[in-house]
This record gives sequence, structure tokens and C-alpha cells, in this order.
Amino acid sequence: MAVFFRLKQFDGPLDLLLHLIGKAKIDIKDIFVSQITEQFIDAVRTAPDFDPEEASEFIAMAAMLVEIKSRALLPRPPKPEEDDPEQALIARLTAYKQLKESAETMAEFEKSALRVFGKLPEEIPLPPPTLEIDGLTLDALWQALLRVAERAPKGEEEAETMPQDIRRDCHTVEGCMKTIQKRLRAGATRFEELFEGKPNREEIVTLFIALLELLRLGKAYATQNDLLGAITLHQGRRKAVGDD
Amino acid sequence: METIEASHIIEAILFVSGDAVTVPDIALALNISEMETISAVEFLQREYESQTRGFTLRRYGDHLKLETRAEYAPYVERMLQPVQRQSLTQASLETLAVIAYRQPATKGMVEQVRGVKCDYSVQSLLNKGLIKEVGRKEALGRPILYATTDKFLEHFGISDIRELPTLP
Amino acid sequence: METIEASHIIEAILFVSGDAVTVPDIALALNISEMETISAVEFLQREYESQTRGFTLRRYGDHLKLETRAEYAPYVERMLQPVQRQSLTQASLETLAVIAYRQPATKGMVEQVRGVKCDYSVQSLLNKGLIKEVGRKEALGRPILYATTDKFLEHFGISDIRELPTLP
Repeated sequence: MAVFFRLKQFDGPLDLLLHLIGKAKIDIKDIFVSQITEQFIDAVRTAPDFDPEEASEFIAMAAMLVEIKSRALLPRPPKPEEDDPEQALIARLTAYKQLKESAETMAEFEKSALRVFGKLPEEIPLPPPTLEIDGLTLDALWQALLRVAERAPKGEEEAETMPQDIRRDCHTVEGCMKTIQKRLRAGATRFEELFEGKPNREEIVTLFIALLELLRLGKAYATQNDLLGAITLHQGRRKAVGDD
Repeated sequence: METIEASHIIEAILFVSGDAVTVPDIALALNISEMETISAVEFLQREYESQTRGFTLRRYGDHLKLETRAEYAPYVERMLQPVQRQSLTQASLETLAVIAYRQPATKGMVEQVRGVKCDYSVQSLLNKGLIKEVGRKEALGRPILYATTDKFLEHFGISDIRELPTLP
Repeated sequence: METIEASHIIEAILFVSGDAVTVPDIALALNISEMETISAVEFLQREYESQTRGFTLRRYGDHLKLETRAEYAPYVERMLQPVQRQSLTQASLETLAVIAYRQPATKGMVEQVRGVKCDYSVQSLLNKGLIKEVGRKEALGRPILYATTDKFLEHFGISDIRELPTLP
């Protein structure tokens, strides 16, 4: 009586082979002296759900079994070859059998673990997250302030604290032009002398613009004897060379 | 079934269910009477109280529910929402120092003193709750004025802004 | 903090979290050392056993989890109908067994032992969170290496991979 196996019920050709070995009640080592090879090929050929696409692994195994069988008919070489396909298959089958046993033990573990139940996390409203900030000490704050103070240009306190206030200009270009002309009328003046009396930044800028304006209008001229030497300012238009 | 065993099975059922379970449902699952169920529930409640366990068994009418013990709530919250540790950058600390000493201060004032753009550090201090907006300056563009918060005082361990070290 | 108080706060935390929580997380929330946390956990485990409470405290790798006592499963299941718990297929179990015993393992190694393609079962185990990618093997094609997860331990009710029976 023919027995039909559905290939889908086996996890691959090794599984089917093990099943046949189990049914025949023989040792894995003895598969090549038994009918297992023929049974396997029969089982694959007659499987009601045989599909060459899906059964490729079974077909490959069948081909290998046939090859091993046919080799057995040939005269044996004097000593066993290094990779004897017969021994290799027996080793694979043994390893696979061990694996199946491990999987069975794990299934038992799983079965008892499925008898315990956890629970879903509770949904509880949480307060806003607490933020802890490291390094916030009065000393650190104080040091930060000192660093800022050191970097800030000196004498700018006024401007810093009231940056939005627009003050009236105390110094005008016209006023400064008059001041410079008055000084030059008294005689030639060194450039630095214009800025004596600790003028603030605004006054310096205005004085300089006024001087440039006088030079442009030809109401003053500057001389410098050496490179990077002192600049002297004179009244009136510079006389062209050879004018004397 | 003994009361003590019933009570611990009820404990398991309430634990898994999470939601409230009724006395009749439990009685049915344990195949005991409602009276026996109530006895077991009361036994469990006394046990939780005498052992100061992590949860309590509350009865809402016909419904029973396991809940965490209120005293342990702060630990539970800390577990679910751990404290986030952060540190301030040098830049943020400088911005904070300028605002602390000149408050209320505008971003423009901070930038003037520090000599760099301060959008990022101002935003970061706002996010951390160390400074807050307190109005707008009556000046061109009506810039936002910032001042330090109570959280600022808390972080520095002072009760008043006047406790900051004074300028030399 | 005393061990007994710590243990009952841990009970509350585990109750609320439901999901597995780690020892370092708890230590941080309670502001105690990890050693003290472990002592408290062990105290709680002994208490649950000696009192035959409704649940047990299991450790899965680094994670702790409260679970119902297995003996009470019939009652709990009656309460929780319909129970939708699935066990793994034979194919998945075999693939998982190879990975569990030889981890880290490549798909090729699994296919070698099982003698069939394992793309589907590997993907399904990844989806279930029972295995994870842990790197690539320094070999031709640099195949992905897989190892088991804490969820794997939980699924099989063991605290450590070494609790699996050793291969003959």
C-alpha cells in the first residue's frame, strides 16, 4: 500500500528523511544499507502537493541520494575520501536531529511561559518633566559677568545701557572745522595735538571728518617727512613744487 | 477554596485585567460565591495595608481595581519621567549674567555687552525657564524685555535677586 | 531606604510599567545603588514565593517583569477570554533554536543545519522581536549576524540563555 506524504508538512528534505528513518526504526548511520533512499525518492515523486518550484530542495536531496547510491555500486577506493558525501549527509542528519530535539525542549519552555501573563503599562498623567541644570552656581554666574565686562570696550558703559536713546550730537563737523581752522591760524600743528584733552569717540570721529573736509576744500594741508613719521597740519592750500 | 488562595488568585486577575473587574465576574471565574469573593477581597485589602505593599485594592461600587499606593507616586513618576540633566554653555551663562544684573534687559542690550548675537542663548534660557518675558521697552522696535524667573532663584539657591554678588 | 520599603516601591513601579524595566532605571528612580536594588528585588521575589502571591517577579536578561503565577493560569484565562496567545511554528522554533545555540548566527548557518531556505522564518522572528541583528560576519558577502533578545528570554520564561538545556 502506497503512503503519500504532503511535502508541506515537512520542514525540508532533512525533516522528511528523519521521519522515514524514524518510521523504519533504524539508526541514522544505516540509511544507505536500508530502503530509505528509495522511500524518499518515492515520497517526493508521489507527493500530492508536488510543485517543482517549491520542492527544489527535495529534488536536490533526491539527486544526491541517487548519486551516493550509484557510487556505492562502483569499486571502493582503498581509503575513504576526505569529503565522503555519505558521511557528510549522516553528520547533517545527526545535527538536524539534535536541533529538532532542542526545538522540542524550547517548545515545552514556551508552553509553560504562555501560562503567565503580564499587563499593559498604566496610563497615568505625568507632571511636567523636571530639568536639572548642572553648573548653575553664583560663582559661575559671577565669573561669566566678569568675562563679559573684560571683553566689553572701556568707557562704553553709557552707550551700552541706553542703546536705544538717540542723543543730540554735541559735536558737529562744522563746529570742529572751525576749531581746527582757529588752531591752524595760530601756526602749524601736529596731527596728534588736535586730539588732546581726552575727546570721546564721537568727538574723535567728528574732528577727523572735519579735518578731511578741510583738506578736501584746500583750506588746510598735511606734510609728513618720514614714512610713519609725525604729520604736521598747515593752514591754506599746499604750494605746488617749484611754486616758490 | 481557602480565602487566602482565593485572594491571591483575585490579585492575579486584577493585575492582568488592569481595568476594573466586577465581583460577580470574579466569583464566576473562581467558581465561588459572591460572599466568598467579598471576603477574599477584604482579606487582600487588609493584607495590602498591613504589609504596606506597592498597591492598594480599591472598590468602586461593584468594581474592583488595583492601584499603586499614593505614597509611592513620586518614585513612580520619577521612573516614568526621569530628571533630565543639562548644563549651560558658557555663552548661555554670560547671557544669563547680563540679564540677571541688568534686568529687565532686551536682547539688544545683551548683544551690545557680549558683542555677539544672542538669539540662541536667549531662546535656550527661555526654554529652560530661567528667564521670562516681562514686557516691552518703550523704544524703537519695542524690543522684548527679559527678567529672571523664580526658577532662576531656585537653581541658584537664593530667595531674592538682590542676593546676587554685587558689582565691584 | 530600608530593603522592605524599597521592595514595595519596586512592586509599585513594576505594576505601573507593565513592560520590562531595568535595574539601573529603578536604582535611579529610588536613588539607591544597583546592589541595593538587586537586594530589594530578591527580597520581593522571596516574599512572593513564601506568600504564594498572585504574581511572580521574573528577570529576563537585564529586565524585570511582574507576571501572574503560572498555577493560577486557568482562572486568569477564564477571566481574559478570548485569549489570543500564539505559540511559534515548528519552522520558526527550529530556526530560533539554531540561532539561540550558535549565536551570533547567519541565515546561511541556519539554512545549512535545517536544509531549507529560512528567509521567511528569520523575518518572522525579527518581526516578533525574538531575534535581532548584531552585526555582520567577516566573510564573503558580509552576511548579517543574528542573536536572541531579552524578549526571547521572556517568551521562553528563562532569565538567561544558559538556562536552555545543553546540546547532547
